[in-house]
Amino acid sequence: MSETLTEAMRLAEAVIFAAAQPVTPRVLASLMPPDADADEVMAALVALYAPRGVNLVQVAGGWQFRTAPDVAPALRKVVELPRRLPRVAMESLAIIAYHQPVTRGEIEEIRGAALSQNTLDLLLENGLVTPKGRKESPGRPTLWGTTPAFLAQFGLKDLRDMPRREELLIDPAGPVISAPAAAEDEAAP
Amino acid sequence: MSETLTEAMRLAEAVIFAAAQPVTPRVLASLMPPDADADEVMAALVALYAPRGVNLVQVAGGWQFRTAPDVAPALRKVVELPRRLPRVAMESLAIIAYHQPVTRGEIEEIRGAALSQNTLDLLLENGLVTPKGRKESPGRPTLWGTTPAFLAQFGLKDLRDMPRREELLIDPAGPVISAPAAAEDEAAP
Amino acid sequence: METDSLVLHLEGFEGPLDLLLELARTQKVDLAKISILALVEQFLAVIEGARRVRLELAADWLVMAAWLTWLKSRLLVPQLGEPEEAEVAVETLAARLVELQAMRQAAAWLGRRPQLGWDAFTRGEPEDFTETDRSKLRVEMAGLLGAYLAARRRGGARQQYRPRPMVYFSVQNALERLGRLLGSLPDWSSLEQYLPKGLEDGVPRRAAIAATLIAGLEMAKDGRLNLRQEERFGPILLGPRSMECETRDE
Repeated sequence: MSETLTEAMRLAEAVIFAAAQPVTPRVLASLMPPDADADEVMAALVALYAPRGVNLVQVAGGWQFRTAPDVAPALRKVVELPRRLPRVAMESLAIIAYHQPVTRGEIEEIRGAALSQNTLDLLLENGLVTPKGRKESPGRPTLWGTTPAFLAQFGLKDLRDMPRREELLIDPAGPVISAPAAAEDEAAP
Repeated sequence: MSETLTEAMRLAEAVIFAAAQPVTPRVLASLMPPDADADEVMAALVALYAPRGVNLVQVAGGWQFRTAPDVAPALRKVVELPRRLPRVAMESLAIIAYHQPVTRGEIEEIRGAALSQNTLDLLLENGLVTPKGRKESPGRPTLWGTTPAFLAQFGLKDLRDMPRREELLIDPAGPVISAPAAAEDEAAP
Repeated sequence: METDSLVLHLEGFEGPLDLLLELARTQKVDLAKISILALVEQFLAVIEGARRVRLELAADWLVMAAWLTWLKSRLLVPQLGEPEEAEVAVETLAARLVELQAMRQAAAWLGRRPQLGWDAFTRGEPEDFTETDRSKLRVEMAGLLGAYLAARRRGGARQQYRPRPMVYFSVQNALERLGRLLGSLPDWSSLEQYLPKGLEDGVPRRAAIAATLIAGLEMAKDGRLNLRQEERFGPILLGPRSMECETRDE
């Protein structure tokens, strides 16, 4: 290998390594000694790096170093960043769990606030709730219930593993107890 | 060369190539095959890249690929260059490096001049210094210290790579300065 | 001319200590062995020269000048005060100059190091193999129960203040509806046919029937329609006013 070729290769690999973008043949040519043959230099470099963990590849009209495809999976690091459900979704999910099968209108009545389609979609996307038929009342609204995935997510064997509502709603000062008996009866699971 | 060594070298070079920061020995060890000798792998890689335009160096507590010193002049023509630090910033940086953790007031006292906000901003922007808690003295002033980026910027393995203060006092250009013994004790880092 | 250059010269320094160090360096001797007295005199001469052209010299220059004047007096006439005082002051000044000199050297040493971005370059386009998996949910039973309680409290609290405000069909609604529908339905239609659609069974429906009946009675009193019931608990029929039948209620 001639000295010119060796020097041209060192320059080319350094500039391709340091550049933030693929290095065009024009930039390479401007750096190389005038008597260097650019094609020869690049071919020699490609061959040099071919067996290595980093390869020299041609992309988007330029040259770039890329991690060898067979090594890349070993470097891949998956960081799990589990999402939290927004409060509205969590409340709606809890109501569905305790009052299923339950209509959207009933959920809204219990929460005392409207239930947006987004929230319902979020619960559906995560497979936590599913339609359970329709209620035989005007408009035949969809009834909602929880799924096996819901049980798995919360580590429950079945729904009876959840604390009973009476155990939860014992706060004598809270207005929950004073909720109209009719509504309570209607929504009982 | 054994197949294990070859594969370990490919993995190590790939991960060091890919990373934006120096790669710590711990990360390297976690990636290598269990039967690979990390020291052997790194020594082989250093030797492999020594004659190339990109070298493997130990810096800021890790391994990093850097362009060879002799190709830098050619690269400066095509790679975007950062701003050089002005003299004031370099002096303040040196004081922080030798006296850390150090307050702004102490830096000003050593330099015998105020430290402008611009200078501090410049050091912070370049990620060379960082707050290191507060001094338990009136006003609880912030203490400053250098960062790993400082080590990387100047190609230092760690702070011990910097010359000892006694070595600094041999000024090739100026007068030979030997500090009075008392002063030496006081200001030793 | 000389004073002008003196001022410019002064502005080239990073404070009084910088100038002192420069003056000390011009003595070309070991900093520990320099004549502090000579140094002080040189400094004061420079300051005096600068003040002649510019009175508003920065405070730190004047503070240093005052301190050095004091030091000079103690050095010249030691009996003015404690002799150790001046010795300590001389040592402190020398130590500060040494320290500044050392830091200058450190800065110069750093400056001579090959610097990233000038003498060495790292990978311009690092690759990131980190993937973020946000597909999983982080939920706990405690959160579910807390949410349920919060929802029930809010829902319950709401019910206390506004007990089902929109559920019942009011007399006012019925008056309006009857007035609108009268004439569009066949003569003697049953009262139930005047009820709005989509009523829930139970209380809401019974309330609507009651409201419509009261509205019907009200309108019959005004002579706008007639009501009829053929038998006890039989259907109540509504008819337009022109009919000869008399109103009979139960």
